[in-house]
Amino acid sequence: MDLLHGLVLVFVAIGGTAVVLTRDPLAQSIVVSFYGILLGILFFVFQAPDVALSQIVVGAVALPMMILLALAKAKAEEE
Amino acid sequence: MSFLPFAVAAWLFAVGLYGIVTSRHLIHLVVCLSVVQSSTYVLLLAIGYRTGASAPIFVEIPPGAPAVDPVVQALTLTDVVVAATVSALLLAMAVQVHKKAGTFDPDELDTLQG
Amino acid sequence: MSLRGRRNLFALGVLGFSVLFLWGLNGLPAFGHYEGVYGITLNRVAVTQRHATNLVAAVTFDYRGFDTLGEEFILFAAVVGVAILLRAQRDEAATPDEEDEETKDESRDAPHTSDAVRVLGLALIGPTVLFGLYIVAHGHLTPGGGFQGGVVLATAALLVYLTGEYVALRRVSPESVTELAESVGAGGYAAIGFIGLLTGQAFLTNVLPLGMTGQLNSSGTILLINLAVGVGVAGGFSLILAEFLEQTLLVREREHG
Amino acid sequence: MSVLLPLSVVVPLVAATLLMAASRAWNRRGYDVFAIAAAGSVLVICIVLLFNSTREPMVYWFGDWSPKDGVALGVSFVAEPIALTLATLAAFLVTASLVYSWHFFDTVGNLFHVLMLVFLGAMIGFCLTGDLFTLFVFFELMSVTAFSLAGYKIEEEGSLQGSLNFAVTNSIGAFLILSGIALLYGRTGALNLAQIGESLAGGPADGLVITAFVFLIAGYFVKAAVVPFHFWLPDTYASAPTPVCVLFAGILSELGLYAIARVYWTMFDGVFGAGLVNLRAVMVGTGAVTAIVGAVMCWPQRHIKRLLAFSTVSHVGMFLVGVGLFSPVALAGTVVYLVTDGLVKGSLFFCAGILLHRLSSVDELGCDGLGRDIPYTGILFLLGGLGLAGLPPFGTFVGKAIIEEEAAHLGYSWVTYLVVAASVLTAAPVLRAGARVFWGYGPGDAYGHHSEAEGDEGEPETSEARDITPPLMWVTAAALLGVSLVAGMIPDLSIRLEPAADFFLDRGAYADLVLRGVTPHEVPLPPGAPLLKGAVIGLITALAAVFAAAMGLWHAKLPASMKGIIAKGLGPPFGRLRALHSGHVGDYVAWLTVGVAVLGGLLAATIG
Repeated sequence: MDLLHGLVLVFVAIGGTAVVLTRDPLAQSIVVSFYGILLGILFFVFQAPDVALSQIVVGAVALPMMILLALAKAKAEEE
Repeated sequence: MSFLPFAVAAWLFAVGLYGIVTSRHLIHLVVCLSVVQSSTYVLLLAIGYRTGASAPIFVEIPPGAPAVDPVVQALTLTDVVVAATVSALLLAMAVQVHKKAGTFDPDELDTLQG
Repeated sequence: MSLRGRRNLFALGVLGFSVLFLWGLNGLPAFGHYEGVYGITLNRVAVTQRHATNLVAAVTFDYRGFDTLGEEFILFAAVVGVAILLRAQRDEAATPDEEDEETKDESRDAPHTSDAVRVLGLALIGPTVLFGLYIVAHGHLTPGGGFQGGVVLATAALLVYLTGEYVALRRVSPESVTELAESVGAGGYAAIGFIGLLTGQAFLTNVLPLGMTGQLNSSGTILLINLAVGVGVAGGFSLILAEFLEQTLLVREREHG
Repeated sequence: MSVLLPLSVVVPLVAATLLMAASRAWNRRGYDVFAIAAAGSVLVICIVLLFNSTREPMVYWFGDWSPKDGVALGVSFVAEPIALTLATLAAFLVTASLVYSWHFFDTVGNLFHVLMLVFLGAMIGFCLTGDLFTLFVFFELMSVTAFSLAGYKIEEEGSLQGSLNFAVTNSIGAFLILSGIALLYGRTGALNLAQIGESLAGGPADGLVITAFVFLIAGYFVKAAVVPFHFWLPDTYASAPTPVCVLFAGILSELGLYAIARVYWTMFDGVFGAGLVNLRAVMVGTGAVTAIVGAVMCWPQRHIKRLLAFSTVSHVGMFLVGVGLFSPVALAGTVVYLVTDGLVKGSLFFCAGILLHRLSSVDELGCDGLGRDIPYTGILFLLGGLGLAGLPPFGTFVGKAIIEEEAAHLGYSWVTYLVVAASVLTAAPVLRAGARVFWGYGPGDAYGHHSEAEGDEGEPETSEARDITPPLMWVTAAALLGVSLVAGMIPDLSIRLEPAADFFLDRGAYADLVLRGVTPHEVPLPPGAPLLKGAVIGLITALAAVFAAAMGLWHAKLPASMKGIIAKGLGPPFGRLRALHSGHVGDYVAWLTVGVAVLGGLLAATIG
């Protein structure tokens, strides 16, 4: 357990909390993207590059994109 | 200090649940669910970690050199991708609920009482 | 229940839950000192047994290949679910006689994009596809594989949309193609499993020549499965994106047309 | 023979991908025939495997990775009779549902059939696997397919909301299970059930083991819909398409309980052995609460599918009592009860589907007397109600009798009263609804108020002419009921299952088979016991249910003083219980968290 691990872990904990506390979904999609990158970094320092790669393409790109698309769709319907 | 990774996993699980319980927006709720799920990844990978060992990829290190546990990584790897499609399914449900009920707020959905 | 009542109930519950969880976590080996017999055994024998340098791929697609077959079908089922859930608008917009007409697609407005974005996007499509294929094909050697590469390939499809070539995308890869990719990926995985059965061994046995460790053409069925998964994941994610996009586009179409 | 083991899972999965790939190439009948043929062949495979496994249990290692020195490198299937009985039931119900759907709703091309086949493969994989993580993967596969099937009727707000509640709660259940798996992997470094069991047996029953156990069973409780994890179930069942309801009520909940028995007897028996008496008390108590809550909630429902949903909750409680007694005799009895009850409930759901087809509604009051034209469906429905009560010779009475007897034997003689009460309270509303809908018995304003109809569904599930019932619809309903009836007449049915149950509960024999390839020695059949007492109890239960149904129909004629007592005594607690079923997913998750905490507290206090 070195400083790097501790630091990244604390950031991940804060990131997860921030995702939950961001109540507006549009803003949340950006926060969740950052959270995905943080998790990717954590997995990288956990010596899991495979998982880190998965997490970054999915958590930082695909998931936020799907949130945005869902919101866009709902908004377009309201108008 | 060496308990920190496990504590972070527990924290993510609990805080995600808190988000779900108090959520006023179905899309927010689905994202909180993915935070709960990330707790399981952190837990699994933290368990399999070995200090000073390298990743279980034997390109630059010889076979038999100390490496972290490959099994937990295999379990997590597939789950990350699959979970995203499940999130998509949940988002699609939320979008359709919104279309029918005109709201994303679970407090305003009341067709299923008693 | 009121928000307050729910909060109070949850506060009680989560307190107990957290104490229980921490109590359980306390019984784990200290962080960094894990000595699980499964992982240690595999780290010792897997490279010689499977000629794959990326052990995670060997576990995912060989030792525990049956799990991954299940995971691939979770993806498959979720994608079918999305298609079912988002089908309504298509039915609403399309009258029966125009369903299969390609010409109809021309009227679907793609979002307006500036030329700069367009050029950049178009320029990125090629490299993205290449990068995705590389990740898929080298899964047994270096970090990556069908799951990660498949998602990258699907983002290439999204780039096509972002550059405003969605109409073109619909002509190049209509829904049936992504559906086909999805089924070929999942079904192909199972079919590779049958190779073992045909040679009289167990389902999913890695019976193909293992090749030279470290080379692209090595580790037998792991490479093939990676390709199948790559196709399946790329098809699945493209289908999801297409379904969501279809919705926004149809709404736009109704507004303008 | 062993090649059939992987095929039982791979055949439906591959068939699903072929159907998906063939989209637009075939027409509806093509999908129907292909899907029925695939499910039917899986049924045959399961039956062959079942009979084979009663002679000798079998292990199959995927990828030929048989264990070295007691370390499992790959994933195994274990074919033993209990798992295969459930797999056969799953295959039978899926086949029946597909046949029933022949005339049924306009499916979206092939997607309905695709999902049904994936669902079948998922359930069989779940039953057969001998690996903890594979159990999780197939649990997820079942769940995701079920979410999609539950939300199939997207034109209804209730259906969508129900499937969202279903998906959120069950996903949390899955994350609990995965966390439990992580804890066990951290302790034992294994994922094979037998290997984990051997590793745990040598260690202490400390916090890690208890937490892992609580997380696993809480996850399976969500799937099985045990109180207080059950809230999603009525929401989902009330609005899912009828053929899907048959599978949910007939097998899905039951598989959650199967998993509890499986993980306990392969992994935790050695380490918890000393605390078994306390564990039994917790399980039987939880089961009893579930049986009562489900039964009490069942009575006031007028939406027939929701009514059947709450009866499922109640019956799950009774199954949990059977599983939670932790004895081979009770397990054999529970399997008999669970299979026969699943068939009866499936038949009832099929009848409700016929009502939907003919009347576009399953509202008990709204359909008052409207079912007069379909008396045969009515008879099936009433027979189903009596089958739920356990009227001999329905197989349900056999299972209940054995659970009651074994419970009394282990010091829980009150279980008999519980089972009778829950059976009466769940069968009576079915009989009441049947008598009212199909024969118009009872005054129309039984509840003294006319609220808007609750059972109307936005759109009917069928598009064909509504003046006739397609024969395949009632034939499948009758077939399910018939099989349940015949099962009850097989002499010593549960006695025959006892050797299988003995093996199921023998951790050592299981580990020997899986890790060392040692076949268990044969256990002689125990002497058969007459079930006369159980038959009498079943008869009394059925009569009491008929009487209670009559009370429900004509309660306006009760003396005023009695009505006052009922209104004052039962009204408020009833109302409070109903209010808890709020349809709000946040509430459900809060209850789920409380449930985990309470279970953890109870087990920590009694075992730790």
